[in-house]
Amino acid sequence: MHWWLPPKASTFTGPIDGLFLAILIITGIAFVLVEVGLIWFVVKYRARPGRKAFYTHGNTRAEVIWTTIPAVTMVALGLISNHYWVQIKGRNSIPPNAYPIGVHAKQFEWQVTYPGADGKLGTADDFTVRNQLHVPVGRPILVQLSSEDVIHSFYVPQFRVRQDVVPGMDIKAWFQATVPGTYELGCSQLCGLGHYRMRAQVFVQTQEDYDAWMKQAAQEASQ
Amino acid sequence: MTHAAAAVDQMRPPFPAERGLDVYNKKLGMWIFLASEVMFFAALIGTYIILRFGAPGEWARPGIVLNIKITAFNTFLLICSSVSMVKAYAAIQDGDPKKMRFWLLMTILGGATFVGIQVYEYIHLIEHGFVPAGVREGSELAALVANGTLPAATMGLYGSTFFTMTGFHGFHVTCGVISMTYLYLTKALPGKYSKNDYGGIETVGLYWHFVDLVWIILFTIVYLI
Amino acid sequence: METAHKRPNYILIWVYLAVLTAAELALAFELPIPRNLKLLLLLFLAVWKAALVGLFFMHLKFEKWNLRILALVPLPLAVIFILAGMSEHIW
Amino acid sequence: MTSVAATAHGAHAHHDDRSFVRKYIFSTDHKIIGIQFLFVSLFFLLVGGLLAMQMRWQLGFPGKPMPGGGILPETMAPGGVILPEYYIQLVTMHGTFMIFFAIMPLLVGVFANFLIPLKIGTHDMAFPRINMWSFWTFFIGGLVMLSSLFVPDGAARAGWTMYAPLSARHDYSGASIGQELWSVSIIFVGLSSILGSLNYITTIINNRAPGMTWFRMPLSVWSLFITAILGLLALPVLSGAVIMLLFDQIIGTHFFDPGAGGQALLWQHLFWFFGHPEVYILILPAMGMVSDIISNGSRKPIFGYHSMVFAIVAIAFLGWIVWGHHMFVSGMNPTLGSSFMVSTLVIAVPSAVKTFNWMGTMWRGNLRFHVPMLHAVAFVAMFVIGGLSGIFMAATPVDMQIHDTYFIVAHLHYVLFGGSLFALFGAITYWYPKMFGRLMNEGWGKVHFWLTFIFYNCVFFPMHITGMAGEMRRLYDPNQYTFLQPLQPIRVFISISAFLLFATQLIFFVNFWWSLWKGKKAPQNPWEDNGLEWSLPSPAPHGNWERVPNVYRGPYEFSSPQVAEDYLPQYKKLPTDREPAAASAATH
Ligand code: HEA
Ligand code: HEA
Ligand code: CUA
Ligand SMILES: [Cu+2]
Repeated sequence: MHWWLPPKASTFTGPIDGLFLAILIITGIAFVLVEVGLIWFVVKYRARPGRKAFYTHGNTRAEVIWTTIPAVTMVALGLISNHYWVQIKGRNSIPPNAYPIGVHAKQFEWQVTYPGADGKLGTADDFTVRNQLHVPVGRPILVQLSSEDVIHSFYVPQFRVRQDVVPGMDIKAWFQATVPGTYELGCSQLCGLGHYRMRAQVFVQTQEDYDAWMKQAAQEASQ
Repeated sequence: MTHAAAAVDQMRPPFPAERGLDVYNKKLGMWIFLASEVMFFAALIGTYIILRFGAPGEWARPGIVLNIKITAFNTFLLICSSVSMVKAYAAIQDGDPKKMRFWLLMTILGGATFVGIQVYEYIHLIEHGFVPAGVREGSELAALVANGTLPAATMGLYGSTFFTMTGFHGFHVTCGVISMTYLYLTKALPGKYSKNDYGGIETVGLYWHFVDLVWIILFTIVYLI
Repeated sequence: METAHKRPNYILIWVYLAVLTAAELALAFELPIPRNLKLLLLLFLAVWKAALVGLFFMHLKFEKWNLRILALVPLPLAVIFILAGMSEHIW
Repeated sequence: MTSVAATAHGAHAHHDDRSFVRKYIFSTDHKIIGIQFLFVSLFFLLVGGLLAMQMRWQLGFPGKPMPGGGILPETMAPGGVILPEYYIQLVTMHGTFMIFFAIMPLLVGVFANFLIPLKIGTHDMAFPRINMWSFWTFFIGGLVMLSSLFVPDGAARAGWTMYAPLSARHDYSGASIGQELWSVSIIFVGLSSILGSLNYITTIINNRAPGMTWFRMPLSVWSLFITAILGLLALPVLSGAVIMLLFDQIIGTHFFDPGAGGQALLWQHLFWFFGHPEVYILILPAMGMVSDIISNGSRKPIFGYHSMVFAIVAIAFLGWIVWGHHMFVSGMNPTLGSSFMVSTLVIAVPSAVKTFNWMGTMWRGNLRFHVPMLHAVAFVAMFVIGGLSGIFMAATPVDMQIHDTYFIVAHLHYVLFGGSLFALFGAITYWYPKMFGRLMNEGWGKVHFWLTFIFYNCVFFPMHITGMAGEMRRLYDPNQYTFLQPLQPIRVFISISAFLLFATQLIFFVNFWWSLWKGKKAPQNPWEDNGLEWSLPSPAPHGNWERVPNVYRGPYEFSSPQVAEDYLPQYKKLPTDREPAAASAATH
């Protein structure tokens, strides 16, 4: 059992976990300030017979302070987040050398199409495998998402990548895995009664392993 | 333009703190209701605009499916009924209930005719094969789709948005006709409206003009563009 | 009961509306101009007509500013919504 | 102090000769309508809670027969074992009942109706008959929704957000009548809200008592006013959207059907364009009533009244331009995502103003911890947790990881239960005497408060952790995923806490009913408060005042040096006070 974000296995983990931590610190300060303040006031100012409360309608200076500080913090946070957002999801964020993989979602399975030997989708040597996503490590992967029926969502927690798969739209997402291993691809958008079991295995392999696997899988698929 | 004293409002304290909006409750209530109606039609019209903007292909050119002539006449009719409504309002402001009754009746007739023509138009369209789901198979319009006069890819959206928008507009007109008839029978005929009390006429008038206004927008974006 | 403002000439507004409608029809079906220009002109005419109805028939022109604001509040919201929905298709 | 109560109806044996039906069923009295809303929506709260318990059973003990589940039909839970299709119905109906039929009517239906005329000093709503219809359309909507649980192929099952095309096509969701009934029911709810809102707005604008200027209105009234505007403008959008959804379901239109050019994301835009203002509908009234209660409990004027008002307005306004934060990873234009992120983050600012002003109100106060005050302080403490977790999700890159996980579930329960529901427990206890003429039991109220506070945190705080670990929402059985299996002990802990939480609510239930008949008779002003409603006897009589009281000051004059006692009602005339200007409605 662990108490933090899932293990890190892609290049997005750096900025996203970093931002998460930063926000945790900011909100943590606000949290402590408020909760400790409340408890303190509750204890200190509880009613005592014969005492009258301090009659005041407010204090402009205090209010200005606690308006500006959050405002400045939030704008700064917005700018920083946006910086990473543009790198992760922005229009031109997909690295040009990204390796394309087609992912077609349907109730309730993932159909993964590999580009075959030529490294291009939409050619004759493409082949499709159910519920198995193999990717080479250390290389940007471009997933081209399409859906057969309803909205699904492509989610690999260890990669910090999530993208809804919307019927009628061609959506591209990208990521770059950094640690070889086996992970799980989940569907994180309610898509019907089988939503909970719409999962696939993700294999992050070294380039050689991947190439070997692909050769074999292509052969199996063509039979 | 105030006549708070005219439509004496039981709910209103004899001397209000501030004079609120200085508009009697019924009228204020109607304006507020119209604000929500704007949002309702914004949802329908917005949907139409967004769907058409992002449609997977050309939209059917105006005038092929829909009968523009008869609808243009209908538009004119609604404009007329709007002016007759405002004439009724002006008449009662001047203290002329007879004239008011006449104009109110004209408004009702205009509105009812509008609805009648729209029903006729719907029947006609459906006969030709234009339905909310798009184009009915084997119909006259299906032939036009087949020969390329109408774009197959967007006819489904066309049907959905057309019937929903005009249908809900028609529903609003019908409600207007019903409430005006009700007021005509229970208030106007018994002579309950006067120079000093015409809140009902003004309020229903506001609704009626709003419905007209919506039609003006709908006519342009649905029939002409 | 005050009628401080002069009552607008309703018949004149009616004529305006009728003429503008005729203009719209002519514009839509007779005038050989580029589609986008046509679209813009048509929308302009529609808004013009709507404004006439709002200002004179619904006598917004003669109401106090706070009632006018009430009437106008929803419009920017609607516009924001439509623009956001459309932006989906311009990227 | 000769209070205005002397002029109240009740004071001179007012003869109320309306028949029982007119008085309690088809009543047009705003107080009765508020009470009708109270009973019906508390019932729906209970329904929502029962659905949650079944969900928690499945999540804590997947595949085990549920105790008492044997009575459920085969199509839902054969032998008491919950089926996947039943689980998603549970999620959907739990969210739907809680949002549309419990919290929203409790806050708006009950308290807007009950409080607005009493607090601004008028006899009733501007349009009492429309007000009655607002209740009955809500009631019909509720019955329709309830009935959908019993139709053969089951209730709606696409989440309370009803994402299309899952919701639009029966072959995708596997439910037909249930889905349609959901749409129909929501149309009724929309109508009810619009009718109510239009009443509240008109009443507040036009029917305030003499001297009740805008900036002498209690914050509860301010927040209900702004909420009504949100409801007025947001619900029609939902109605429009749901009508289109219904058409897609029954007459074959293609609004949300990508196969024929419709757009799946369009539904989300429409839904959240309504949905985000909706969540502020669910929190603003709570904030307003909490402000009243905290000021009362602290015996101090509210800190920064004007900025509290502007913060309400700012939250409401910003609420219209943030809806896209629910759609960051939906495939929406990422540039749009950036602007939605910024506007969302900015909402922290007015929320900060509110939070710190509540604390400022308590600072150097003379705090009385009556039951409503306990709930109000808990509201502040818990809402802040929910609000702060909102900041994580507002940051787009972080949302990519936590969207649609239990982190979101934790957030929404912290703001909705920790926020709205705590405020409601407080508010119900606070105004109970004015509604029913009796006080709720203080001791049991405190027991209920503390147990709720503890178990509530045990239920929802751990959800942050499972969410961070990646546990997705709306999963029938998270153990399908190997990386979620180690979290099962947490889920068991949550479930057990949830059962205890539910059991604790029975204390409230019993207290509520018991006090109706056996509670201590309430004095006129049990909390020593300043609002106009306390100038009336408890319960407040039909028609409220014979002649509405004059208002001489703002609503929060606690511990004013002008008087010996530590409160100074709005309606109390001091020798130095002048009568409010008797502006005649007829003068222009
Ligand atoms: C009462 C209801 C309510 C309220 C008030 C809020 C308030 C907020 N919500 Fe929440 N939200 C919901 C109900 C609510 N929400 C629901 C039901 C969902 C899920 C819907 C679904 O998918 O089913 C949701 C989902 C949701 C999402 C989508 C998540 C996702 O699906 O991926 C986001 C994203 O931005 C979000 C953000 C916020 C923010 C920023 C606020 C802000 O308003 C909070 C502001 C408050 C504070 C920040 C705390 C007080 C301030 C201070 C103590 C000052 C100091 C603070 C700082 C300097 C940071 N909410
Ligand atoms: C205000 C709203 C509200 C409230 C109070 C609750 C209360 C609870 N919720 Fe819920 N929840 C939602 C709103 C709410 N929820 C929403 C919107 C969703 C998203 C739905 C979706 O995904 O579509 C959700 C989803 C949701 C999930 C996620 C399911 C999933 O994604 O798979 C879970 C899981 O544990 C859960 C659990 C609970 C529990 C254990 C409670 C407990 O707190 C319940 C305790 C019981 C009560 C509060 C009832 C007490 C009764 C009374 C007090 C009545 C007294 C009567 C009289 C006096 C007459 N909720
Ligand atoms: Cu596919 Cu959930
Ligand atoms: Cu939101």
